[in-house]
Amino acid sequence: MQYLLDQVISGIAVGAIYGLVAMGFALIYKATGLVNFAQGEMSMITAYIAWSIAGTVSGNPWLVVGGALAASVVLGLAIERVVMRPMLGEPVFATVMVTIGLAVVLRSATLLIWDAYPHALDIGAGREIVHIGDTGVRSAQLAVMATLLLALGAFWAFFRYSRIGKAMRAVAADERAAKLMGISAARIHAVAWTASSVIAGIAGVFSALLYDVSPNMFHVGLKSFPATILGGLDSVLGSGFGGVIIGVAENLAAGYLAPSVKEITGFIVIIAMLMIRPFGLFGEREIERV
Amino acid sequence: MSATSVPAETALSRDGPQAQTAQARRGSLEVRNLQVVYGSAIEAIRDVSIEVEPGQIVALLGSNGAGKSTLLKAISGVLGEEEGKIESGVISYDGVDVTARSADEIVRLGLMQVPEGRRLFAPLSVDENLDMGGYIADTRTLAKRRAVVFELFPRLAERRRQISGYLSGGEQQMVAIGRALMAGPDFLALDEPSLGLAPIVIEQIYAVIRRLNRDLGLTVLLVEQNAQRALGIANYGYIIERGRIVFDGTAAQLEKNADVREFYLGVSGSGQKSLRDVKHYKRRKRWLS
Amino acid sequence: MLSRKATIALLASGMFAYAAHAQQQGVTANEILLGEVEPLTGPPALLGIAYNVGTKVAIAEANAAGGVDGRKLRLLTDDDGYVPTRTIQSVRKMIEVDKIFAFTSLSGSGQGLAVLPIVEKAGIPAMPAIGPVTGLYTPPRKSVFVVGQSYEEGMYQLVRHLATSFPGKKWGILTQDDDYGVALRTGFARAQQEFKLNVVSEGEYKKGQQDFSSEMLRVRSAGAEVFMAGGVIGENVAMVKELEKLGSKPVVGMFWPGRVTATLKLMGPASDGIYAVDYVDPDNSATIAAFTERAKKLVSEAEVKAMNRYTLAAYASTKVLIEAMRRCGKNLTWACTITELEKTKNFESGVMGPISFGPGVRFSSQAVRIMKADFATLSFKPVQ
Amino acid sequence: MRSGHFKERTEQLIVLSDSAPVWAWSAVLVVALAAAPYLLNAYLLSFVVLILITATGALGLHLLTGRTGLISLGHVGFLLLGAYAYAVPVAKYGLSPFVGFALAGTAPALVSVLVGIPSLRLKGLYLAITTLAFSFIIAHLVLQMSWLTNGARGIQVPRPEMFGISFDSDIRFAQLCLFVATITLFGVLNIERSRVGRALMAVRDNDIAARTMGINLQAYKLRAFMTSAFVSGIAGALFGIYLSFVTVEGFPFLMSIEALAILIVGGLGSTLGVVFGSIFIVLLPEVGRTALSLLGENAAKLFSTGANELRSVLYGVAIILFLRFEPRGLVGLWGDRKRLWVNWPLRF
Repeated sequence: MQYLLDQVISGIAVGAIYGLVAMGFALIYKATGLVNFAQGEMSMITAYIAWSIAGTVSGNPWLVVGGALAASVVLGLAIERVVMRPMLGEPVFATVMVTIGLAVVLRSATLLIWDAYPHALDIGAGREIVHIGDTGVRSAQLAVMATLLLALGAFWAFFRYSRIGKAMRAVAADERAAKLMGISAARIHAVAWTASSVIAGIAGVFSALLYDVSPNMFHVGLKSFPATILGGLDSVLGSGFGGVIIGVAENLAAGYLAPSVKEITGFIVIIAMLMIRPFGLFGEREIERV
Repeated sequence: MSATSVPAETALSRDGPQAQTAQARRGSLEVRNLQVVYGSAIEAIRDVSIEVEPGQIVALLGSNGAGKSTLLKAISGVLGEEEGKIESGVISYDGVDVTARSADEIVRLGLMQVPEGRRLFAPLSVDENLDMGGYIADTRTLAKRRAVVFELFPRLAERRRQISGYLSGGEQQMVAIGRALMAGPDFLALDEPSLGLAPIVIEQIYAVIRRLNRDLGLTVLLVEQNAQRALGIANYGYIIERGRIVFDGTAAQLEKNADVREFYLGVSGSGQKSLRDVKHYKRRKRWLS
Repeated sequence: MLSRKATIALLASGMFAYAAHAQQQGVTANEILLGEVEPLTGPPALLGIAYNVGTKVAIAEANAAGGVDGRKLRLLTDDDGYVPTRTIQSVRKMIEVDKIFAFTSLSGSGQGLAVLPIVEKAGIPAMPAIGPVTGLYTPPRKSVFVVGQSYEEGMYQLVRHLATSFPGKKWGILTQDDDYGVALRTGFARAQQEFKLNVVSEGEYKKGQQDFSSEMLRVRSAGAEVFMAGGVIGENVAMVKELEKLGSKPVVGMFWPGRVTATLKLMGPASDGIYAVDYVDPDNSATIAAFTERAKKLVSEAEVKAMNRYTLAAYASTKVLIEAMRRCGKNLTWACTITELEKTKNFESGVMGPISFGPGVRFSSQAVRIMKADFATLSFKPVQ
Repeated sequence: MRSGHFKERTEQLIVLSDSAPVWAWSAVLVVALAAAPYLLNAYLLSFVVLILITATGALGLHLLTGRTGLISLGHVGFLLLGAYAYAVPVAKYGLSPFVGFALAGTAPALVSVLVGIPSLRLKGLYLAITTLAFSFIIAHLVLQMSWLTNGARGIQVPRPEMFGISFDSDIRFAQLCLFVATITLFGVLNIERSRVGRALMAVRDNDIAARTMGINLQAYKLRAFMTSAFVSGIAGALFGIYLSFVTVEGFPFLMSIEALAILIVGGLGSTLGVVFGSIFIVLLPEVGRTALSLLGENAAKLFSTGANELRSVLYGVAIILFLRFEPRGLVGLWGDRKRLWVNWPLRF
């Protein structure tokens, strides 16, 4: 029983990271209709920036977090403005390919600027071991779970109540009609990219706290992708939950079956789910009236 | 219905009644010698000039593919979507050159379009669709305008929380018009509002259009295939064929014209159409352009 | 038409490359061209860059001493990003276009195996030493010489040491799902049989994995008292930190690719007392200190910083090659170099045990040493 | 260059080409490619071989994604299967290469049915994801079934000997690849102008409308999957032989992405584009290498150990810039040139 509990709790902690990255995927998909293949790389870059800041301010957690957030905002805005906006109105395929090119650039730039060694992100917090009953978790694990909950709440309110959130849904539904309403798609895209970059960055920093910064970090993008599909490509909140489900499923598969199954658990879960609901657990079924 | 029209006018205009009376009426549109090309190869519109005066209802008639929707897209600044480009010509709205303006700037100037096929935000509720129409307005104004829209279309008030994609075609058209009104426009361009609707629903929609024009002073540019219906409420009309204006005149003139009667209103002079007549008309059209 | 133009261009350059060549390729009156292919980009750059520095040190040293029979050595380096197709392209290019004299590296183990047929056919001397897997030297290829030790043997020695030091314990092992992992497991299996180990937890993980929570929970719940961490760097770090979190303190053993200072820094105090195995000398030994001092004079500061155990592997392997070339003197040919390499007996590189080849022996099996991590000095110290 | 040429009859539209110059140039190209192995050095030849194999594999994907509109993010799975389906019987059990190639085509084709069946329900990206998932599961199974596949150890693959010809030399192997690539190209062109090909295009452009026109969607989608997998499997086998060593690691996920990149860079939906795209993507890293080496040793020193990463950055930037300025791909660029020629100086 304790074993199961341990597996589930650590699964949720991993899943929370997947969830955050997955929300970033869904956010961009919803606003722009694109799958951003550079999501994991964006997360990695922010983590590296956080590490650089941590090295110069000798581990003041607030400075590091603040700096990383600012960096992720700049990164998101810059990518949207410099790379994505010129592609506005071009075929979706070509635009998705651009994000793949972007991924290559960011990945190599990380190694160009920093190095190939893994490094510990030390912000003077996050590594303490906290005991919940008999289960030991690191404080950063608790923090990432709380952050996911917070992000879920924040995005729920954003889409429901904020004008820009509703406009984002409108753009997702019909971009030209949204234009006719005076909604500037470019602005919505900028908001989506920035928000996505910020949550990816947060996930990156947590991941760095828990597993060090390393040039392998971009894998989190591919790992989180099933979560987005599980939750529904266009469902930001669903993707967040999807991450947790995948995280727990992975841990249970590795814990009870064999560690080697872990890698494909997420994919098996989504194939099974797509057989039942072809548009994701929380995705919106395309409304087609003929 | 007419009893509530006064507050409606107050709420819908962007500057309130004072401004409305103080200034000259807004909502004039002038398109001069417009040429639009798609994909730098296909010419969709050539040398088109139309003029809409404030407070008028102007009908733009034409068959499928004549260039009606292209003209509206050019006016609203959304041509770029399909690789369309204005090669030459000028569009001015209320004396402002809007040829190169972006869609949101044009909306801010008070020109709203109700696109062909409604194009609602299907997964959004009716209320949220209306909110999006008033994207450029502030919250207080939105509440007032929403009341007006619900007054014009009581049905929408009942359905305000429903997902708009699941509404009937008529209701969707109401949402589309209501959504446009939320921006508080002076000028409304409607692209085939009767398309695919039952006659009784068309009747209702047209009643509202007339009311918007008469009671609220909105200028209306009505793009239609349904010529009879459109000329029934229009002051003036243009006929566009293969990207060119081939005929224009007051509604009465248009209705009297033999060719228009024959090809747009389905009334033949002799009662029988002969091939020779068609050829004659085609030649005339070419000559006119 | 593009393809037509490209074809013409290719034709032209192809004929160009067919220009006649005089003596052994890569050797001119005052220069000898060497080449190496290794990952210089992406995460595996960690070992590629360090290896490259080792080769450079060996070459700089030889050049400082007047070169090989008056000829200066020059190194050509190509990045393959650890992708076999690119390794093949690079190796072909170096042989056919750049006309190098010999290879000082053929990238990692899988990449090395992929290019082996090309190298063998060309007959060019090659010294792959990044991933000295068995397939590189069994069966022996005439021109391919491997300095190092197989992962299988290294693992066997490590397990043997731990099995005798900690008899009667329960064992756990987690390895990577690639050829490196298979090799470790094979070595482990041999020791397991020999010492009748009680293995309670086994598993594989996907290369590049970050989170090891479920695996380590498994290891703990199985009650493993000796745990073999079969990762490279990041994976071993994650495993050890996870065990720390779980409050589980088994004896941990790990392998040479992870035997770098960075590992200890990342693991923190939990790294203290971890066992490791390697065939190059320990970090704090006098030989390595001397090597580092020499290297500082020969390569840039950034390159000194990039050094790790792979630098030593490269240095030793390249030094053997240069020595063989030197013995050939004026008559510097592939045939002579291969013969001289074959004659290598107890050559002292200064950073590992003596190196020897022989007729039909293309593998210099280096003695391994068991080491133990010392967190206080961030180094691995030999046991006993 | 011909101008003002219009196709007025169906026969003209579906014939491979009705233009004598096109046939003539194609013949020149084939002769040039056939002669290339004798004229090029092994290094340049290896690019030709790589382009031919890549083009074959990409043509497989093209049938599925370019022609039928079903996006696959997991085509590397078919390549991997093809490579193993060849390597296991030939290298491990000493069977004839003919058996190997036959299996390299049929095994992926059969497995593709398993992937194809879900595709009947899924659309767009959701389908793309199942193919992605599938490629990971295939890789996993190959690693697990080590009794058959040698697991992570991989299989050494010798060059084949068929029709009494040994393909051991680079020249012979290049000819084999040329032969396969040419057959595939003609096959794909032929499928396109057949009933099946037009049906596939109809599925791509509007599957609901296609269904109403009596096209059996499920059957056609499955057929597209199977043909695509078959062709890719053969390419996988060739790639395995080229590598001389088949492992899961030799077929990274990135290859799926690169295959898509080829289609998009070439111009989605165009068969000619696949050929252009393959050449572009295979040679692009080499261009970066040359560009950097032109900058000379100083540049290399300036970036020290980072020079190679810089090249990688340039590779990414080149892709981005290319798509930014020519989103319709190389074929679009080609078409522009042609149109300019035909229409000049009258634009409309």
